[in-house]
Amino acid sequence: MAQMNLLQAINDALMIAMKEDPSVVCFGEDVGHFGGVFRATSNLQEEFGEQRCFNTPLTEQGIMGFANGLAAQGSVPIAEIQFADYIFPAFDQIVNESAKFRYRSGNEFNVGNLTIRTPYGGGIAGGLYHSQSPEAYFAHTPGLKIVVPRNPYQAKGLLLAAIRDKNPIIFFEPKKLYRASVGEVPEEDYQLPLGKAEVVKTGSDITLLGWGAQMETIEKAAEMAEKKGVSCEIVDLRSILPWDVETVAASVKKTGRLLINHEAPLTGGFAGEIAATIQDKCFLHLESPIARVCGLDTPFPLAHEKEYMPDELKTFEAIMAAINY
Amino acid sequence: MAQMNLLQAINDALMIAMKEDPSVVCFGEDVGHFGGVFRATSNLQEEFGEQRCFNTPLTEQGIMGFANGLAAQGSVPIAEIQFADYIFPAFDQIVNESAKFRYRSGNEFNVGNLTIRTPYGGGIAGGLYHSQSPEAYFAHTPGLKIVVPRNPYQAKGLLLAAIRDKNPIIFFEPKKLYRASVGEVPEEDYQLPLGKAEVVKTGSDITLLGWGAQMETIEKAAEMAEKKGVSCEIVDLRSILPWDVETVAASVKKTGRLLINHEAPLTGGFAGEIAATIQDKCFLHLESPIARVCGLDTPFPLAHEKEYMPDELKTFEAIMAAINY
Amino acid sequence: MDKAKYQSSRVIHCPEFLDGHSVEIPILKILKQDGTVYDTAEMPDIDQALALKMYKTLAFHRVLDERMVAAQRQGRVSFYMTALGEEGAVVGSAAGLNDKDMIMGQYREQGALMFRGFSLENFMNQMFSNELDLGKGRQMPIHYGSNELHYMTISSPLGTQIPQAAGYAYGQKLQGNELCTLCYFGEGAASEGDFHAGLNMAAVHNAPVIFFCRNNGYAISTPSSQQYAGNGIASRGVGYDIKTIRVDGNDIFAVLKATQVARKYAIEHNQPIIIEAMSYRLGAHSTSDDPSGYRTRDEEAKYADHDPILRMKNWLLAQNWWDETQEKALFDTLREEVLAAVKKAEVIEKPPLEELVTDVYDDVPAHLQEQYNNLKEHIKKYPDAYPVTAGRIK
Amino acid sequence: MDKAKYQSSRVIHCPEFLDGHSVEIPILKILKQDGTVYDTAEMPDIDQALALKMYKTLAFHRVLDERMVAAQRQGRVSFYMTALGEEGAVVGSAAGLNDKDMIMGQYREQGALMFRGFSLENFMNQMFSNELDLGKGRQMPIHYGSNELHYMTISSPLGTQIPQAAGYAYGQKLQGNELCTLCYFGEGAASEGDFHAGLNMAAVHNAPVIFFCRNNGYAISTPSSQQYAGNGIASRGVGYDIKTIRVDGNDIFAVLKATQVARKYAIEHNQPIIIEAMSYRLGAHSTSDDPSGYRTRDEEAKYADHDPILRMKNWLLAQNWWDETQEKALFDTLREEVLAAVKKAEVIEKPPLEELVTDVYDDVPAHLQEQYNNLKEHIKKYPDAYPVTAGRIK
Ligand SMILES: Cc1ncc(C[n+]2csc(CCOP(=O)(O)OP(=O)(O)O)c2C)c(N)n1
Ligand SMILES: Cc1ncc(C[n+]2csc(CCOP(=O)(O)OP(=O)(O)O)c2C)c(N)n1
Ligand SMILES: [Mg+2]
Ligand SMILES: [Mg+2]
Repeated sequence: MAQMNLLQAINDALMIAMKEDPSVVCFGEDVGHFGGVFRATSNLQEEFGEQRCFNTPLTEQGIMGFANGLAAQGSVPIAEIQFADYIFPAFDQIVNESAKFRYRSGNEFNVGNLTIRTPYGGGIAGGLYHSQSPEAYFAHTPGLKIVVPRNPYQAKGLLLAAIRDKNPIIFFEPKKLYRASVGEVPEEDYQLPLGKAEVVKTGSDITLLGWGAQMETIEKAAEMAEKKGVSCEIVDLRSILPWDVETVAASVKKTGRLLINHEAPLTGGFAGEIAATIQDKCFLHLESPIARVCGLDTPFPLAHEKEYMPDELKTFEAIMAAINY
Repeated sequence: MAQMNLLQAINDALMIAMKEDPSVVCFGEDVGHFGGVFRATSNLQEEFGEQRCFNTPLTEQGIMGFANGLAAQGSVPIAEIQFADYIFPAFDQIVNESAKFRYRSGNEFNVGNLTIRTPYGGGIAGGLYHSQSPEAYFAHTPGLKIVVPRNPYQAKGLLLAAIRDKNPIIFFEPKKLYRASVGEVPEEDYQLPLGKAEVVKTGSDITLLGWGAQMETIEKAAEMAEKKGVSCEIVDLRSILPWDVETVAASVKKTGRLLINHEAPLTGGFAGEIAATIQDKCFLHLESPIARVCGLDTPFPLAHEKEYMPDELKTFEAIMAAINY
Repeated sequence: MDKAKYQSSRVIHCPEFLDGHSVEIPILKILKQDGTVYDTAEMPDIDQALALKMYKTLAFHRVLDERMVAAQRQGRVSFYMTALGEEGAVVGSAAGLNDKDMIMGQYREQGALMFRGFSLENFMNQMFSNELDLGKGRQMPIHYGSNELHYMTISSPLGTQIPQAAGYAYGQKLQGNELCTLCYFGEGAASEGDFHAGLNMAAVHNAPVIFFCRNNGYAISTPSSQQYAGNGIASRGVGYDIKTIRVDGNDIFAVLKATQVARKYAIEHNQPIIIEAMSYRLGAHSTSDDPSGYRTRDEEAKYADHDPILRMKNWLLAQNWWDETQEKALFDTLREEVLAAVKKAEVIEKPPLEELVTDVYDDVPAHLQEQYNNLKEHIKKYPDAYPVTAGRIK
Repeated sequence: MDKAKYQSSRVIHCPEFLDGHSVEIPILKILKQDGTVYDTAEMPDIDQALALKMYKTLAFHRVLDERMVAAQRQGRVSFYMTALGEEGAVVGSAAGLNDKDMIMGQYREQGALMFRGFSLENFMNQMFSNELDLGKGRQMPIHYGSNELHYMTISSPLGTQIPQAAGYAYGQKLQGNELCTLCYFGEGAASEGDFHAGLNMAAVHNAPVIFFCRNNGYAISTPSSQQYAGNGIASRGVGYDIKTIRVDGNDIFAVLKATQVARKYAIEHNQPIIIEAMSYRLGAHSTSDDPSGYRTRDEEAKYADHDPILRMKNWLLAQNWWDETQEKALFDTLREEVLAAVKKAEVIEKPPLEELVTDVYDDVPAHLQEQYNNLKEHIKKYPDAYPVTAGRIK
């Protein structure tokens, strides 16, 4: 075991994957010699050469088109999009191409080797274009997998699983935690399962569900609620697509209440999908409406970031409202 | 009043808008002399000249970038995307630019004059790329409005309102109905309200909610259910964003049940947002889980289109399941 | 302040502008319409076997296109696209490749697939989306693909294959297998942002890819004069520093020659190449289109005289490698075969219901399995409403 | 088979390839570093008033950049971007326009806004996202914009303004007001698909837009040699048939001249123009960047000798329009003013809570009003947690 921050854990996973398989190739804007603007790809070019780790021209649609071709060819591309806010020029390549490659060809071809890494979320005073959480935009797309880790240990294990999984995956990295989140991480190779939520803490009164950086918020809110005598079960969804309905439904059947928290705006966010599914699966068990504590239906602001965010206080209030419904 | 099909109603709305305001400009792939591959823009170039109605090069991101600039300048662009399946190369221009133009500039600039027209949906044996219903991809974007008409009368009135509204709007046209749906349409200028759902038929046992071409499916299913003694209230949402929570909630409070139907895949579709909101607003009134009858979580198929679609039989079954819950 | 390789730029003290006329773009022609070869022309590598294989592919192409347009009119298939008048550009370029090179097409390149031996049955099964379709009945007619023949399955969104081809070729280079990728696209698709991204990526990262533009004058109703202002697509090669050549697309030898030279260069130097083949889309855009809405019969007639198939036939006749008897026999046989194949393919069942949910992922995930199970039960309850699949559900 | 205007293409019978070397790109230089003008140079339209206005703008620019980098180090602003070494390219081009022409920038063109008279207070209010910021505190520092000054608010996503500029200029043409749009972008942003889309749209639809590329050798850490393989951005003008000129970007007269000529041409002929200004990003990409990770001090030192501001000063001195006393006084005053403005702006309150929900739409829709009401109640309950807004909520 070693102490690593989230960036180091990701860098470590990339090192392992590139060492193990010579067909793994890492690229993106500033990813080469410089190691990426956040330094997640540090030393990869030194270690594995310019052919396997390189800067691309500044074109997200080009990066993803190139990555799709490389994956179809049998190489294992790990493409970085510098900020999740800049993934949209590549939306067509991801949603119409990556996601549908296998299906449309009857499995004659596939891009299952593809992994897309991208930092997402608020917390760095980034305003509209360095703060977005676009997971829900992709979650409406059969054929993609979407993964979000909450800490260094999760990041390394989930990223290694994502790289080896035979489906195109978007791996959203909570950039707010890149350096802030530090923890014990095994130095060896290990994988954590995709498509499985994790019950982080058991409880009996309400299920609190989230992913990525918001898990910390949820934990803080749970602590506040516990002081008021509310027993919270905390679940980290980890995979947004496909998501683990079973674990969430089992938890809600037990607690009778569900709160979902995400940074992205409320309307059309993934909490809506979860709430819709769970009200169906757990209708007779629900003691209060499923609560969503999310970003406001505005672009991501700058001066009012604190006000916009689904923070622990808002989450706590929503827990108490659910309990007292 | 005149008999018009949906295409004629749209063409008529465009004619009126262009005649009224010399700053209205229509463009897109094949939109000029040819009048568009579906002929929605027929005769506009003849009538208003090549400067105001023209073919663009084949680039959706270019069309939308150009349209954003034109709208910011004060002209009134009506941009056509030939098929909604091909709107994704323009995703960045729409989601990061059109939607956020006013907000990010503190209202120094805006693209409120912008209207995007695009045919969507199945029913023409179009397979993966001539059948998609991508409304939910955009519904997660504060700053956009989204409108879907169900018939010629609605199409003309809603399109005129959309063109004149001071916000960027995506107007999804149900291409299956372009020629199939024929009805009485006033020849004069009129507008229908944006952001307002319409109760198409009142009933007492269950609310059936949809938009666009699926309204016909819902109506057929309702007829079947009525024969079994179930009284259905039918609501056409019309605007997906912002959507009319009030009308839907009022209906559900009355009927106690809600079924939502859309062609797009279930997961992450807009039915999820509606279900999440309504289970919250109407928790104590719901007598059965909110039902979603949607496309499967697959790309849009060809040979199995019938099986994929949320048709009247699946809708009818879901109505009966809700009633007998 | 710029790349060393362009160091020697001239200093001026009064403004001077470059534009589309700053570079002249020659056009390569080898074969004349009458079947003779230009005096000074450098012939491509071609022997009798290859020549006859190419010609038979052209004939098959012409017959399949003819018959399928008829079949579409009769309502037997829902949709079709011909390559009328452009067959030479596609067959000529396919013939210039190694059969293991990857081909990524736009949709009008069935000729390349024919050249590689995709069977008539395979074409038919795809068009009828029956259960023998390699694509499992999921895409519209003409969206062929074959892993075995290194022909990437066609995808309708335009231009997306261009950066993909750069990536594919980069992977081929990494693996050092001396293969390249050829990417076809229309002059219309070349307006997409993906074109710029793909060519630039290929040039910067030295990918052995041949970008083959079929410039046929139209993108549906939009003439190339409304598609770009420059001198075709070839003029863009300058900006990417990609070796670029324009050829007469109706001259199958010019196309073959250019492709052979391009392939050799691409692989030896790990470099992309642009080939722009000038041609004319003689038919409608697709069976859904009617060109009389946007161009004149006169214009069409002018280009009909440049038929690439007739041109190659004239040459073959002159070589005494072909005669009119063989010609008639070939076309007669092909017509019969195609008709028989239509009849056979159209009665083959559609893929079973399972194929609606397979291949979304490598495995069918739980939520999709649940949707499938529910659907199966539903169809069992209403078999008449789902005639395509109901009969075969257990 | 191609546009009539390129009819005369030469026929060849053996393959010949074009590439990046097929066209030579001259570079326009007027002013030498020592302040003298090249003998044969054609000077731009410039008088003493304009010259001094330009120089004062440059000085203001240099001082603001210096001070704000310091302010960022002190933690007073969160972020800043200088244009060190590139000021001449931006101020020179802005000076070549009519003040009513629209400017669409990327982010490193504060010089153009300064030239148009955006006040020091306006700059500060934006950077401190206080309630006087025209942008209402919504974007990161340096995302300026002003409707009054026809300077489009900066948007972080790169390249998006390029097709927008084409559309804006098309609208100006439709209205016949004899104005054009100038669009700035970096050589990095020119790799985006939107670049291709925008230039092609402008060329096909004859929009009076000047595409002004600041080629400063880097996109963050990526040198231009890894950004493109061609001869800079100017070499792309050929492919779009857009009149194109490359200038020494550190030569403010070359830039001014090119812009004046370009503007005249653009408006008279309704045509786009490309200007590529060759320069060097002497500072870090932004205050978040450290160039020592990707380039040497030696390299930087080489370019420091080309300072455009010093070059203009040398010329002014030679004209006797400026002296060292004025120089010192100007810089001293500017430094004081900027410091005072920082102190003033940083204590102004942030925008009130309402501004979180306004301008999403023209009106605040019901669902957002509800979210706002809930938020207000919540903040009232926990005022200490939301110090920025709590104090002003009624
Ligand atoms: C992204 C995208 N936009 C629009 C279309 C609709 N479309 C299909 S073919 C076509 C014209 C293509 O023209 P070109 O590239 O010149 O090829 P050609 O048909 O002439 O062979 C268009 C606009 C599409 N398939 N994909
Ligand atoms: C679409 C998009 N992708 C990535 C970024 C991140 N980014 C900001 S500036 C920059 C480099 C831009 O370089 P260039 O265009 O040459 O301008 P310069 O900074 O040299 O002035 C990058 C990659 C962005 N802002 N937008
Ligand atoms: Mg074409
Ligand atoms: Mg740069």
